[in-house]
Amino acid sequence: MEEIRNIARDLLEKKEADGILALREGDQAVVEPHVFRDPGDISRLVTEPKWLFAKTAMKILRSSPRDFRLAVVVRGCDDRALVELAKRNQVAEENLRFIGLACTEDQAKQCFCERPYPRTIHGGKPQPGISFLRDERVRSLLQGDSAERMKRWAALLGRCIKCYGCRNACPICVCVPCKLEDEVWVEKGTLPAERLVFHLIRAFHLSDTCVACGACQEACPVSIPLLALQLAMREALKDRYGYEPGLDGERKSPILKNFTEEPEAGRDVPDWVTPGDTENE
Amino acid sequence: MAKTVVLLCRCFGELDGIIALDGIADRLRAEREDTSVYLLNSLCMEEDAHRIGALLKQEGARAVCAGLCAAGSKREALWESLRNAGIERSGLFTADLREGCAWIHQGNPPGATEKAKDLLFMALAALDEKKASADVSADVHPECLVLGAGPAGLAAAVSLAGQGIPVHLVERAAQPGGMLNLISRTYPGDDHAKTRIEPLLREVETNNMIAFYPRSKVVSVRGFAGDFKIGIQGPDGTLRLRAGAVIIATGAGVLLPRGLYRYGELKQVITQMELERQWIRGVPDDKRFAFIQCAGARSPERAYCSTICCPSSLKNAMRVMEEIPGGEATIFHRDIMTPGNLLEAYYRKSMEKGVRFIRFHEEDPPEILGGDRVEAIRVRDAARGKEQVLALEKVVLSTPLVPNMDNRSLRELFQLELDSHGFFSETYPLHPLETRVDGIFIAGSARWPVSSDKAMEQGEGAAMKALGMLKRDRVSALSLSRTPGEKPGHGTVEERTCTGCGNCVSVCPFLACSLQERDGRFVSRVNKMRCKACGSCVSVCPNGTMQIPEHNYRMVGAMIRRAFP
Amino acid sequence: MSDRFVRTICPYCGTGCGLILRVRDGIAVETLPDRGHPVSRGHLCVKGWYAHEFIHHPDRLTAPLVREGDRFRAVSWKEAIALAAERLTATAEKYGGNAIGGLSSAKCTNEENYLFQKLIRGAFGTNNVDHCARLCHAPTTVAMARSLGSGAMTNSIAHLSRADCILMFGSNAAESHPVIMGEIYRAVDGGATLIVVDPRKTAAAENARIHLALRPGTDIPLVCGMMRHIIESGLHNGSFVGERMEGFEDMKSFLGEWTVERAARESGIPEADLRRTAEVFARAREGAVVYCMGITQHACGTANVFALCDLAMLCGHVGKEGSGIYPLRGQNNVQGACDMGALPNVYPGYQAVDDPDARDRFRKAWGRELSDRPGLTVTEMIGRAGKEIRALYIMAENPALSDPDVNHVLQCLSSLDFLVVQDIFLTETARFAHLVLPGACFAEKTGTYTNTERRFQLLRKAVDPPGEARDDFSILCHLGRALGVDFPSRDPGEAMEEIAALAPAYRGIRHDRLEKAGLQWPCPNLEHPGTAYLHKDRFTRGKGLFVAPDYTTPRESPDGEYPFWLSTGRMFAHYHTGTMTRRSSFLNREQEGPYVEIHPLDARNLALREGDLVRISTRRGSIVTRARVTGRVARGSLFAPFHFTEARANRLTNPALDPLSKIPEFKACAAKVEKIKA
Amino acid sequence: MEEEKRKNRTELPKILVFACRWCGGIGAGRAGWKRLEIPASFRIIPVECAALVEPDAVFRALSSGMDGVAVLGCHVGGCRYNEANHAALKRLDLVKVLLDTTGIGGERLLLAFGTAHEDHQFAGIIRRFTDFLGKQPPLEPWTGFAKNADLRSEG
Repeated sequence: MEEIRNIARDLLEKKEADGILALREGDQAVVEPHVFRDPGDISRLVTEPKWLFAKTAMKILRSSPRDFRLAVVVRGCDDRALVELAKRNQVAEENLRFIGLACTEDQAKQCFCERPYPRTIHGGKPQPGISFLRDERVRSLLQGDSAERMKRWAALLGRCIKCYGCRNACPICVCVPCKLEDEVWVEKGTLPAERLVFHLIRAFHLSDTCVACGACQEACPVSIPLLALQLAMREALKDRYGYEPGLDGERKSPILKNFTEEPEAGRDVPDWVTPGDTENE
Repeated sequence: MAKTVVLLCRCFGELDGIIALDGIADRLRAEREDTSVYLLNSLCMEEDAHRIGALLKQEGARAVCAGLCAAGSKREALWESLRNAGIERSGLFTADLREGCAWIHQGNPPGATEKAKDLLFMALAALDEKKASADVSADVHPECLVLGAGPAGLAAAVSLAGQGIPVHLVERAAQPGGMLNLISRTYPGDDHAKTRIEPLLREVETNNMIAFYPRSKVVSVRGFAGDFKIGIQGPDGTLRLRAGAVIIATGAGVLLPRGLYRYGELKQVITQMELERQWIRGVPDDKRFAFIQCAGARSPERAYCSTICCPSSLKNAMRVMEEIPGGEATIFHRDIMTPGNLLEAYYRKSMEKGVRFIRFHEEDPPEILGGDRVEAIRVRDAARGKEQVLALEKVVLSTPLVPNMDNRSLRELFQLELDSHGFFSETYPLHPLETRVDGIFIAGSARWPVSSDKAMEQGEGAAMKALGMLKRDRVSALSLSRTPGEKPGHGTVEERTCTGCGNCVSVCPFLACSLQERDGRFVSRVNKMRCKACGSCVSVCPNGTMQIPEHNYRMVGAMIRRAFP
Repeated sequence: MSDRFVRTICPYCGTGCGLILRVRDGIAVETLPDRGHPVSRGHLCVKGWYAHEFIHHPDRLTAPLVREGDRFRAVSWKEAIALAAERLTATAEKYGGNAIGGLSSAKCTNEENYLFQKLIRGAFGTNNVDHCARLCHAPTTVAMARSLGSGAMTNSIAHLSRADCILMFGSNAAESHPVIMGEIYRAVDGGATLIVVDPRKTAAAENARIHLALRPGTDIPLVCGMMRHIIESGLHNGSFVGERMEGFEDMKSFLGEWTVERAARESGIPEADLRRTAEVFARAREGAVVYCMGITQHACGTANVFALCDLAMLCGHVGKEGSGIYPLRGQNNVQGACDMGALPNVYPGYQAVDDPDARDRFRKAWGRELSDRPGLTVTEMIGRAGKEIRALYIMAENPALSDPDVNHVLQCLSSLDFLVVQDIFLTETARFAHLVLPGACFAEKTGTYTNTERRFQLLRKAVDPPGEARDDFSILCHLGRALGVDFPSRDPGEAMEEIAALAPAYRGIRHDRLEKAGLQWPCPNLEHPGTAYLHKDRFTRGKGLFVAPDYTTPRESPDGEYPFWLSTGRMFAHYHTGTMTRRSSFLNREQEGPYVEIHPLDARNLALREGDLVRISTRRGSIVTRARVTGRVARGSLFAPFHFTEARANRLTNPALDPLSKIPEFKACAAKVEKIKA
Repeated sequence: MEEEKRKNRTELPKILVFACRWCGGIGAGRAGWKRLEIPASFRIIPVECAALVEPDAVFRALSSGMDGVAVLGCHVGGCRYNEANHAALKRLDLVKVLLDTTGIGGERLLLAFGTAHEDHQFAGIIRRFTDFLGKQPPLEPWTGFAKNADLRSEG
């Protein structure tokens, strides 16, 4: 934590950042987000509990003057989220300063995070990643008899109270308006939200951008394991195209390119390209 | 809502007994107050056009939903009747009731009727939401820019000039002619290269339709098919040109086979091109020649056959036999490529003339023997499998044509595609000599290694394609279709809601989308002239900001909801 | 120009979720969930997520308004306060203090409610002070006070997740208390059995292990049947009943008439299901009873609550962490408003007005003469407006939409000599006012809310009120002074101390103690950590009391002319009278207009399709709304949300009152449906 | 239970077909010319290219009561739009992955590639897809009981 504070203080004193977005400890150990502007306050900067800032950082920058530079204390997922946001022109990298914080072992375990550290680490020791398949609940939701899974997912999603929290909390979801608000796609005013459209449209829109931060399911009041919807698609992208969102700011998502334009992705035409059926009768 | 008229075609009774059209008509009338329904014997006969046109007028129809055959929507008669009633193209939506319904469900009339009803309700639902794309158009600038004055470029320039089209012929070198300036004879006719191009060169000098720009290259490109604005840089500064079409005939380069077969080490090891230059100077004084094929070609790093090397070797080998007293020529090859009747004959002729052919395996190529000069060659004959050594004085390497080094910069300028080897690629499968950008065509070895006369053929072909564009007086975005008929529309952005994520930009196969900055945020913009309405952008747009009005998401949603009521 | 983050409390339902407002240049631009909050732990429902949207709405009242004919004139505060004081005192002098009535507000803070009731009681010597709790949980306070000794939720929301059987009566928590529903699902994930008793197939019912779709208003038969079966099969908690309960024998004899067969017949629930449910609940180690308006808003609401208490106590499911009785309070501070004595019969801390010692204590403290006669309830005050009641002071309530049979309510309001309405928008009620005072919304003031689990929580000021609007605390102070009541405390913090001094249960509550997680009363001293659950070793009243619930059928049942059951309620995107939610653009887009739910088969018979215009009529009035065809409602039933002023469901509802708690019967009346040709 | 539902199911599974007008669309027409008998339980929405099929539309269709969705595009490499269908395939295959995740089954989304003349292919695809979907459990739990189920159960 000290190293983080020092860097933050430096940035403000050397005028390399106009504000630091991080947690502040108030009276009675209350923790709340805060934009530090005075090096004197930095002593109250804290890094726990885990709190995702990517989206807030983006929103702050959007409503700030162009030359405003915001430093953010980022964990691995925040870092990746900001990379994706920059890729989609939602933030400008030059307005951002990253203060990297590696998650603790327990946090990594708790999230089943495969990359619990940012690109550059200023605080904390990088912990080895943990496969989400180590999570009993998630595994049972991704593997095994499909008819069984179909029932379980239907039941889980049937809890949805349509709070839009998954979308609002997601660092990547930025569209205004959003398709989930359009009655052409999702019926309005009824609970639970139409399972198939509401949740699968949401999940699919993030298929190639989800950085697996888990903000969606943390924000879900009825504890639907929303991140699990994402994982299989993330794996598919990894296997087929060696692509993982949030790692490379330069490389565009492979599903936005055809095979000729992204040969390394297209070389092995996946086996689903079935010639179809040429029976003759 | 606009008054909608439903036209149901009985197709002279084709549907009777399968689809109960009258029942459907009643159902339609009952459910939609705003529509009137007509059953007609046919919609596609010339005489129908006026009758239906009048009927639509009298109904005051703004939109038409037609239930007819698969081909129906393409029938001129139907369009004419719409025109007569002053109805927009986008005012029609058809449902295929014959092939797509009656004929494939003959065994199941109730099912077919049910389906026909649904299809019509889907069509009506879609029609309610259908919109029209705003078209844009521009005057065609009836001039053509030809890039490269090699055989392909010259042929293109001359034939366009012959059609009365002013041509700007831009050449990197000092004078026109390209590769033909460097070789002495052409195959299979064995004519002097000069004689092949002199008429073209004369034409370029004399024909005032052709402006020639030597030592020049393209530095900027703007605009679109029908009116490109191109900046070229020449000895006397840069100048701006306007052209309705562009033909890229920049040819190819030759590989210098450094390190292959001791090339560069022994000066008796030369390339085919050096030999050509030698012939131009005069008859060489060596006697025993070896020609080695595929030097640096058909290899992992250059996995293609550049098709002209075998014939050239045959040509030069025969000249050795004929013009050099006591001359001997042996061709070391992996296999001889001489497609087509003429080249096959050429091959046989060379054998009659006594040219020797020795086939070797890719994995053990011939070896040049000798200390400071070529003395002999050791080779394992692939046919007999035994090794032999031949004495000789000269080794000629057949090297492949390789992409021009400035292909990459041209690709950037014109936003074209290169194939995996670096040659310009045309839009597969149905559009030879066309690139993914309308109004830009490719010909000659820039596209693929070809012989000079093939290059000229392609030049003429490209010229004809360019002519198709240049002969129009105006070009409209909707008319720039790669497919029969007009484009169904083009991508249209709702600027207010665009998040500027750039998905459309990355996905568009025709580079029609681009991001523009609007008060601090990015907004996508579609170049309607480039857009081909494939819809890639629509399906990757995260919030439906990008739409093709003629096929917008509201239509899809409405149709889905009506598909199985 | 920078961003501030202000932790505060959600202004909607009684769950009391924590939210963080992002304030930029004095504008609340975004709402974020508060991950550190003890109740919501970083969760919010859609209303919470968009709680910032109405704050800066152009419709906000920005200056005091005085009626002139049928128009309003903006006036200065000085003028407004003077006018209010003058007219109220005049009325009091002319007709006596009991001609004045005050409707306090479950939307306002504890401190404001305290001042309000003090003002009414102190200035006019009347107990005519009440608030909308009357319309939601009056039966709860009455019944639970009687059988357990305390009218509040016995346990904490977080405890729900430890129950292994949750019995939900007449609560559509998924839409009305979503975050609490989340807690229940956590219990389900932990293996608990969820049983939902509701005539509608609510979202919760859909996810329940057992759903009993009983006939409307037949909760008592059902519960009695269950208790009968539990006792017969000896599943009741003998030791608990023996040691901690009284009145068991009377209860047994009362249940004599309630055979399971009869219960099943009356409620329309198959016997087997009824028995099974009873067994599951009785066998549970930790059983929780959750209920809401479906129980209370009946003419036999109090009896309904008695029945539930009996059931819980019979199985010994009280006074343990995972068990308990959970009335889900409606408004964000309805618990607090009751605690603060905004009720006609009690002073702050539920000290009865007819108890001489209590009265004496308050008389001394306030230095005013106080009436010993319990005052009138909301419904009575409105009903007698223009008769005994000549002037009304309504703070942030909207009876013109929320009360039953609004047609009648409107007549009453318009027949008042003087009506003061203090609110943030010009509500349907405010339109009838002679004087309108612009108040402050949740984001514009400090103070405390008490959520449904008795937790005092600190509200923090994030932005300034618009224009001339002031926070209700200072408005009350000014008015109080003008009326000669002495308000010593200068700010809510001091008011809290005043309250603590007067009510033992809140003695340990101070603003500075609430910073992190708030405090759950009872909290008798400054060291006390607060009470997570009540009745641990002994009931507040000593022993728990079995009260026989006598069953009365709904006052009005379907007949030939009005063949449908109609019940009213809420939907997830809107809150109460929609004053705030319908001014949040996002929420309003989610549900733009009124609708009525009707079963597909009924719809088919009436040739109705989704979205068709229909007229719903009862003996009291009719509304025009759109049909929503859905299997959520049972055949022969209708459901209409009451948020929509253009189709006020309460034009239809039956004002029949529950004798004990005076709550009207919102949940059951007879109605008919007609299709309107478009 | 599911077994029961499956047996009781009398009507054929509902299929929505997005057909590229350069292959699938024409294929359907030619199937008509050859009078190939095909189950009448599919509806075609013609599209300019497979690339125009929004993944969201697939979900919308399944949620609106279709049992399966077929997308008919041109042969890989035979696209009229500069291989736009490649990208579309990559996209739609991810949709399959998502459908598999939730147990709905990626097979409910059929991707097939043919050319205009392959009328028998068209017929075969629809027939086989219909058979396949007939064997699948109904999507009721997903399409929400409120709309459909009750009518079926009660009347």
